[in-house]
Amino acid sequence: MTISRISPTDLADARPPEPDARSRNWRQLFARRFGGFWVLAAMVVVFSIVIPDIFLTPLTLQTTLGDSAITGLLALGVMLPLVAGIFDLSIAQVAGFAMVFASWLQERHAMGTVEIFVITLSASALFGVVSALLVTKLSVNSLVATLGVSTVALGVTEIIANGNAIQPDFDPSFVEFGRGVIGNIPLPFIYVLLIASVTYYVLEYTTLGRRLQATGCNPVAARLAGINTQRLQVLVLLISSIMAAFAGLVLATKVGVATDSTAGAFLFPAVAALFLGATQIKDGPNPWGTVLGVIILAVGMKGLQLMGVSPGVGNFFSGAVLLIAVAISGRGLERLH
Amino acid sequence: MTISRISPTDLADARPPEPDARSRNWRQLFARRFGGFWVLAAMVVVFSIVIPDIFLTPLTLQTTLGDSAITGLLALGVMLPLVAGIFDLSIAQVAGFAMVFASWLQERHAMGTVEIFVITLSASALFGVVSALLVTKLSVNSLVATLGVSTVALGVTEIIANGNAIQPDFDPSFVEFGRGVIGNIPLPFIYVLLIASVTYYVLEYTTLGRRLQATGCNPVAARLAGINTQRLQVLVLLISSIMAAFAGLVLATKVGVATDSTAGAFLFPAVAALFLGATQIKDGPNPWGTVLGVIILAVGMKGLQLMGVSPGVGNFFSGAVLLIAVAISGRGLERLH
Amino acid sequence: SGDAGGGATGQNAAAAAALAPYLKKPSVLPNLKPLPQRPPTGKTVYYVNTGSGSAAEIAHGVEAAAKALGWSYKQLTYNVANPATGNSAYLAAMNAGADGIISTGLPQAAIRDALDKAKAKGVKVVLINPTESPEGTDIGHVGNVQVLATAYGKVNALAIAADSEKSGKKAKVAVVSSSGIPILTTLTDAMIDGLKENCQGCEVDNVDVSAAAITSGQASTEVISYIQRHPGTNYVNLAVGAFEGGMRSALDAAGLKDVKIAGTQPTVAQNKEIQSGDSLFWLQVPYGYEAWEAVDALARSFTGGELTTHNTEEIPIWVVDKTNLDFDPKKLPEFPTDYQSQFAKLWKVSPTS
Amino acid sequence: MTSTRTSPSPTQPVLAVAGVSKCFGAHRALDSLTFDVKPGEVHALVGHNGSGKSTFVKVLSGFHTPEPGYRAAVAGVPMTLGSARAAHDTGLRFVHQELGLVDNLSVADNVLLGSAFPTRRLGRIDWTRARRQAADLLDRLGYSLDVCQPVAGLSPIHRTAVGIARAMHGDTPPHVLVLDEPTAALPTSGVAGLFDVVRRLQADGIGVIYISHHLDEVFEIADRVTVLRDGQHVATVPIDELDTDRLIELIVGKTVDLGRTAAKVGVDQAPVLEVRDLYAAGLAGVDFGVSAGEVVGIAGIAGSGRETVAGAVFGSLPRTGTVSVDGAEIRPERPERAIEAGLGYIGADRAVTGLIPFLSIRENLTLPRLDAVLRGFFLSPQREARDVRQWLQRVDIRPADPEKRADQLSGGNQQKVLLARWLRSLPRVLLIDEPTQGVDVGAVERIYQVIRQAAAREVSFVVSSSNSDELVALCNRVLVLSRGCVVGELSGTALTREAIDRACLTGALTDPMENLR
Ligand SMILES: Nc1ncnc2c1ncn2[C@@H]1O[C@H](COP(=O)(O)OP(=O)(O)OP(=O)(O)O)[C@@H](O)[C@H]1O
Ligand SMILES: Nc1ncnc2c1ncn2[C@@H]1O[C@H](COP(=O)(O)OP(=O)(O)OP(=O)(O)O)[C@@H](O)[C@H]1O
Ligand SMILES: [Mg+2]
Ligand SMILES: [Mg+2]
Repeated sequence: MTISRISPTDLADARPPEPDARSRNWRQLFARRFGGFWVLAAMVVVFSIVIPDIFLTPLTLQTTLGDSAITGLLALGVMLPLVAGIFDLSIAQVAGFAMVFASWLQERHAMGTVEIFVITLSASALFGVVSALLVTKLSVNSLVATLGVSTVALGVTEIIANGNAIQPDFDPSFVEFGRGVIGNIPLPFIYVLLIASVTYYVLEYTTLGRRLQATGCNPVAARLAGINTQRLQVLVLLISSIMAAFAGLVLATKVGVATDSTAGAFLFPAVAALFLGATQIKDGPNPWGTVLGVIILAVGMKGLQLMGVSPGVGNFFSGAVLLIAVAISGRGLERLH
Repeated sequence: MTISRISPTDLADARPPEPDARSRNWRQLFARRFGGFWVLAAMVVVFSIVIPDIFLTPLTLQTTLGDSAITGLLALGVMLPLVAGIFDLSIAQVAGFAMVFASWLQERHAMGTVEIFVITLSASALFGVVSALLVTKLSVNSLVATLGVSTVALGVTEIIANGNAIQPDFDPSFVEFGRGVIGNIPLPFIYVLLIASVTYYVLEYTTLGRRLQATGCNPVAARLAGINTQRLQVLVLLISSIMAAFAGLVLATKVGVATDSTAGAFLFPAVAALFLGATQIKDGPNPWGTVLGVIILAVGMKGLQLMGVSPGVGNFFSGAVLLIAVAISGRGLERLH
Repeated sequence: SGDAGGGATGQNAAAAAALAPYLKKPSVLPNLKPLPQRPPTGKTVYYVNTGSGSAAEIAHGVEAAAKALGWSYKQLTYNVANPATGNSAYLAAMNAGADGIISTGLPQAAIRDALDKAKAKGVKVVLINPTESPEGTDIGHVGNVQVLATAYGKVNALAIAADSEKSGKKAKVAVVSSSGIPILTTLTDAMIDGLKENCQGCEVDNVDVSAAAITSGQASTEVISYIQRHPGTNYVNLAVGAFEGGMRSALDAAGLKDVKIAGTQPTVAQNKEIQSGDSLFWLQVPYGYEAWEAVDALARSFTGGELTTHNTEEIPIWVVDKTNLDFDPKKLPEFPTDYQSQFAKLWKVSPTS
Repeated sequence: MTSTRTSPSPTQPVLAVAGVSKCFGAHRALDSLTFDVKPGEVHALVGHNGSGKSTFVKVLSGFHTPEPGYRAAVAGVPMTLGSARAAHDTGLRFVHQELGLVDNLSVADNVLLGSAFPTRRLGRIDWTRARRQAADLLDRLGYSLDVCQPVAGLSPIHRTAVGIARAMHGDTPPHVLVLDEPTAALPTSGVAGLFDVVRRLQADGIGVIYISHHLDEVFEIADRVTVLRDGQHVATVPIDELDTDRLIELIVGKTVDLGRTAAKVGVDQAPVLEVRDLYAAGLAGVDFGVSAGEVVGIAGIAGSGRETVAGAVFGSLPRTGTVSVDGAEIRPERPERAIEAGLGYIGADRAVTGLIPFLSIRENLTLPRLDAVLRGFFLSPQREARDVRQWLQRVDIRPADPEKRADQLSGGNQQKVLLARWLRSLPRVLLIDEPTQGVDVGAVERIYQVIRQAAAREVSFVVSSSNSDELVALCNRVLVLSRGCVVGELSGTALTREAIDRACLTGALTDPMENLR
C-alpha cells in the first residue's frame, strides 16, 4: 500500500542506483574533497617556477617519497586504530624501540635477518598487548593507556641503547629492505602504498572494516549490533604495534644508525598528515587521504629544503598547510568530533 | 571519529559538586580516589629508606616543586579547555614562543618588564584566537586545529630564535618572578597552587564552570539548553594560550636562556600528569588531581635522580607510574569510553 | 684517590703556566702549506645546513670562503629529526652539479648512500665537527672528534686546575655529558688524566643526562640531583654550551652559588655569562675558521692535494674567561686573527674578491 | 508564572514568522514556512517524519540559522533568527525533541543551565537558592523530585519535566513555549499531567507550539493545527474544523487504518524464546515464553519494569535468570552471543543504543547481517545498495538516499532505519522497546505491516510499548507488568485498550508484594 502522492523525495527515489563506492570517491575527490589536491598542485607549480632545475627531477620525486615513507607508515599505523575509536599515541616510541632493539640484536648478538624480524616484531607486539589489556580489561581511555605505554617504550629503548648510537651491520639484503628503489620509487614508499591499499580494501570492502568503523563511531550501539568491540580493540592495537615495529625496522635499515631519540620525532608529523588526510577524499580518517596528507607535507618540506630556507620556516609552513587544507575541507573533520 | 572519547563526553564525569562538595571530595580522597596518594606515599617511604640523608631535605622539596612548576602550569592550561571538551595541543609550543619572544624582546629591543609582559601575552593570545576561529567558525576538531597552531608556533619561535640560545638581561625584579622562593616553596609552584585554586573555584562554584562542564559533557545538549558553547570555546582557548604564555614567561625567567626546543619537551609530561590527575580526587580532569599528578611524577623522577639511575629508567618509571595509578583508579576513566 | 695534598704545590702552579698559551687569542693557522696554484674558479660548493646557530656561523664562513675562490655557494637544509632527509639533501646537491659538499651534524652511517655516490661521481665531501672519526680516506674532516675531545679535555683540566690553585680549594668536577654523545667519554678521560697530572686530589666524574633533558634545558635539574648525591662538587663542566641552559639560575636557586660553571663550545649565552661572572671560562670554537678549513680541503683536492689534509688536525683552542674576554659577547668570536687573509694568501687569491 | 508585562493584545500573535526556509546542502528541509501563534493559544504542528518540524523548532531557537529572506516578530517586535541568546531574550522557550539534557549534571543544574544561576559574592553559585528555585519550578509544574540527582537516572516523565522546568525558568516569563514531541516517551498518565501544565501556561497568556505524532493529543489540547509536508506548509486549520480522518489525510495524503494482527494459531507449540526467573533493574522474577511467529506485548505503567524487559532479555542490561532461544541458554550481557542465538533488539534510546552516527543509512542498515551482501570475501556495494533500497521503500525512510548520514535523519526516520536493520536480519525473536516512538501516523501503518509480514515468516516479537492501542493492533498476546512482576495476560477478544489500561492500573493496586510488607 503506497502513499499516493508525489514529493521531492519520491522523485529522488527515481534516480538510478548510486554507482559503486569507488567511482563515487573519485567524483568526490574533484568535487567536495579536493582541498588537498589544490594545495599540492599549487606547491608543485610554485616550486617548479622558483627552483625549476633542482625541483623538477626524478631525484626529487624519489627522495621526497623516501623521506616521507616513515611518516606514512606511522600515520597509517595510527589511522587504523583511530577508525575503531582508539588513539594510539605509542606508535612512534614503539617504532623507536623496534629500531633500536633490532639494531642492538644485530650489533650485540649478530643475529640473522629472519631472527631479528621475528623477535623484534614479537617484542614490539607486547606493547600492543599491554595497551590492549589496559583499554579492554581496565577500561582505561586509549589516549592515556598509550601515552603511558609510549613512555615505557621510550624508557626501555633508552635502557637498551644506553645512550649509544648503535651502528649495526645488517645483511645487505636486509639493508635493501629499507634502501631499495624500484624505478624511482623507494621500497619504503611502496610499503606505504601496499599497506594503504590493504587497509583501504579492509575498511571499505570487508565485514571487519565495517565493524571497525561502527565501533569507532558508537561503541555502545556497535556492541548491541552484535560486534565484539573489545576483540576489535585488541586487534587494532596489536596491528598498530606491529605496524610501528615494521616502520622501526625500515627506519633502522634506511638510516643505518639507531638512537633512542630518532623515532619519537615522527609522531607529530605522522599525526599531522593523518589529520590532514582525514579531510581529504572522504570524511574521517582514511588510508588514501592519509597518503595524500603525507605527500602534501613532504612535498612542501622538500621544496623548502631545496630552496635552503631555515628549518623554522619548514615548521611554520607545515602548520600553515595543515590549517589551510583543513580550513578548505573543514567539514570532513566532523567525524573527528 | 572517537576523538570524542578523548574529550567531550568523558572527561568531566563531573558529579555536580553540591554545597557539600568539598567534604565529599575529602571523603572520596581516602576512599575511592586514593590511588595516587598511596603511590605518592609509597614512593616517599621507599626513597626515605633508601636515600634518607639526601632525599629528606628542604632542598629536595624545593627543587622538586620548582622542577615541576612548569609542567604544572602547562597541565592546568590543558585541563581547563579539556573540561569544555577541547584538547589544546598547542600549549607547550605557545609557551615556547612566549619564552623566546619575551627573551628576544629584552635582548634585541631592551624592553622593560611591563611591555614584555603585555606584548608577549597579547602575541601569544593570537595563537589562541587562531585556534578559536578554526574550532568555532570552521568546525575544525580541536586536536587538529591546535596541532596545526602548535606547529606554526614552533616555526615562528624557530624563526625568531634563528637557531640561537637567547640570553636576555631581565630586570632583577622580573627574574625574581621565575626564581623567587618563599620559605622552601619556589614562586612558580605558588603560581601553580594559585591557578589551581582559582580554576577549582570557577569550575565548582560558578555558573561559568557549570556551563563549561555541560559543554564538555554534551555540547549539543548544552547548546540546546541555551549555552553559547562557541563563546565558551573561544574563551577557554584564549585562556589556555594566555596560561601557556604565562608558563613561558616563568620559564624564560627561571631558566634565563631561551631556545626554541625548551618548551616542547613539556607537553608529554604535562599531559601525563593531567591524565594521571583525571583519575584522582574526582572523576575526570580536575585541578587538584592535576596538581597531585604533577607532584607524583616529579617526586618519582627526583628520587630516581637522587639514586643516580640512568636517564632511561626515569622514563620507564614515569610511564609505569602513570599506568599503575590509572589501573588502580581505573574506574574513574570508565567514563572515557 | 690521591693524598690530600692541596695548597699551592708546585704541580698546581705548573697548571697555570701550562694554561697561559691557551688564554691568548690564537693568531696563526696550524702548519699549512700554500697551494701549488690558484684553485680553479667556477666550482659549486653546497652546504647542507641543519639550521642551528653554529651551523649558521659555518654557513657564512663557507659562503665567504667560496666567494674568495670565485666559487658559487648554495645551501640546502635538512630536518635533523629525520636523518633520511640529510642523505636526500646530499643526493639533491650532487644531482644539481655540486663539486664539493660540506655538512655538519650528520652521522656517516645516515649518509652512507650519498657518500658512496659521491665517491663514484668524484664529488668531494667534507664533514665539519662530525660525531665520529673519519671512515676511509676519501672524506675530508674538520675537527677530528677524537683529537679534539682529547685536547679539550686536557685544556679544561688545566683551566680547572689553575682555578683550583687560585682558590685553594680542591676541584671536584662534574662533567655533564649525555651518553648519546659517546665521544664525551674521551673528553672525560682526558680531563681525568689532565687533573691527575696537574691537580693533586682533584676528582672528575660524569653526570649522564638524557638527550631530552638537554634539548629542554632541564639538564640543570639532573645536575642538581647529582650534586645532592655528591656533596662538595664545585665545578660543573659542560661539553656543549647548549647543555648549560638555565644551569646558573638553577644552581643559585638550589643554594649552590659556589659551584662554578665552565665548558666547551659556548653559544653567545655562555659568553655573556663569562662577562657577568656567572660562568668561569669557556673553550671557544672558531666556526668561521672551520668553514674556511673545509673549503681549504676542497681547494687542495682540486689542485692535486689531499682532501684529508685536516682530518687529524687540532683546531685552535682559546680559553676565554673574564680576564681575556675582549670581544662583543653577543657574537661568537672569530679567530685565529685574520684567518681569512691567511687562507687567501695560501690560496693565492685576494681576500675579498 | 503570572505575567508582569503588558499583555499583547489578544489578536496580535505572540510569534509570527513568514518565509522561513532552511537548507541542508541541496536538501530543503523547510520551505518558506509561514506560521503564527496567538497569546494563550496552543498551535499544533504536525507532519510526517522528516517534514521539518524539528528543523523549524531549531531555527526558532537559534540552533540553525535560516536562509535569508524571512520575517519574524515576537509580540509584534521584529527579531533576528539564528541566535540562541536573542531567542531566549525575546521570550521564546523550548523543550527540544531530544530534550537537550546534560546527563552528568544534576536536575537543578539542568534547569538553571541556560539562564542565570543565583549567585553570591565572587560569582559563587548560591546552591541553596538554586535548588529551591529548581524545586519550586518543578513543584509548580506538579512534579516533585530530588533536584540534586543527576538526570542520567531519571525516568522519561521526569526528564520531560526537567526540560519544561528549564524552559520556564528565567526572570521574565516566556511569550512562547515550544514543545517538540514531549510525549514521545511519556506514558498516558504523564500526558495528562503535561496537559495540566500546558493549560496553566495557556491561562497565563503564553502561546504554545505543540508537536506530536499522537493525533488524539492534538485534538485534546490544540486550538489550531498546521500541517507540514516535506518542509512545505500544507494547511493551517482550527481544530474544530477537523476530525481525525481529515487530519490524517492532510498529513499523509490518504486515510489510514492501523488494522489488527491476525490471531496466532498453534500457540501451544514449543516456545522459541523462553525467559525464566528474570531479575534486572525494576524486574523481580519474570517468566514468559514466545512461540514462533508470535507477537507478544509488554504493558505496564511507567516504572513497572516494562522499560527494562527487552534490554534485560537481550543482555544490554545486567540480569539474572535464564533466557534461552530454541532451548539454548544465552549468557547475560553478551549481546553478540544473543544475536548469534537469534535475538535482535531495538532500545528506546536510539541515539545511544542503536544508531551509528557518521555512517550512512546503508551502513547502519546492513551492520548486523553483512554476510548477505558479501561476494566472496568482499562486500559487494551493488548488492548492498540493492538490498538497502528495498528496505528504504519498505519502511518508508525519507529521504530514500542510502548514502545520507543516519544521524542527519529526523527522529522518526532514525527509528525506521533501526527497524529495517533488524527486520532485515531476520532474527528468531526481535525485542523492541517503543517500536513507533516518534514515528508519523502514515509510517506507523507501514511498520505494523512489516512486523506482521515478518511474523508470518515465523519471526517472533516482544514489543514493549506505553501505547495500548499499539499493543492491541500488533500483539497476539500482551503481558501486563506491575512492580517488576507479570500480573496478567491478555489475548484474543480480551485484548482491548481498556483491558490493558485497567490491568495496568489494577495490577499496580493489587501488588503481591504489598501483603508481605
Ligand atoms: N543537521 C542536518 N543535516 C542534514 N539534514 C538534516 C539535518 N537535520 C535535519 N535534516 C533533514 O531535514 C529534514 C527535516 O528533519 P526534521 O528533524 O525537522 O523532521 P521532523 O519533522 O522533526 O521529523 P520527526 O517527526 O521524525 O521528528 C529531514 O529530511 C532530515 O533528514
Ligand atoms: N541506569 C540507571 N542508573 C541508576 N539509576 C537508575 C537507572 N535506571 C533507573 N534508575 C532509577 O531507578 C528507579 C526506578 O526507575 P523507573 O524509571 O522505573 O522509575 P519510575 O517508578 O517509573 O518513576 P516515574 O513513575 O517517575 O517514571 C528510579 O529512581 C531511577 O532513577
Ligand atoms: Mg522531529
Ligand atoms: Mg518510569
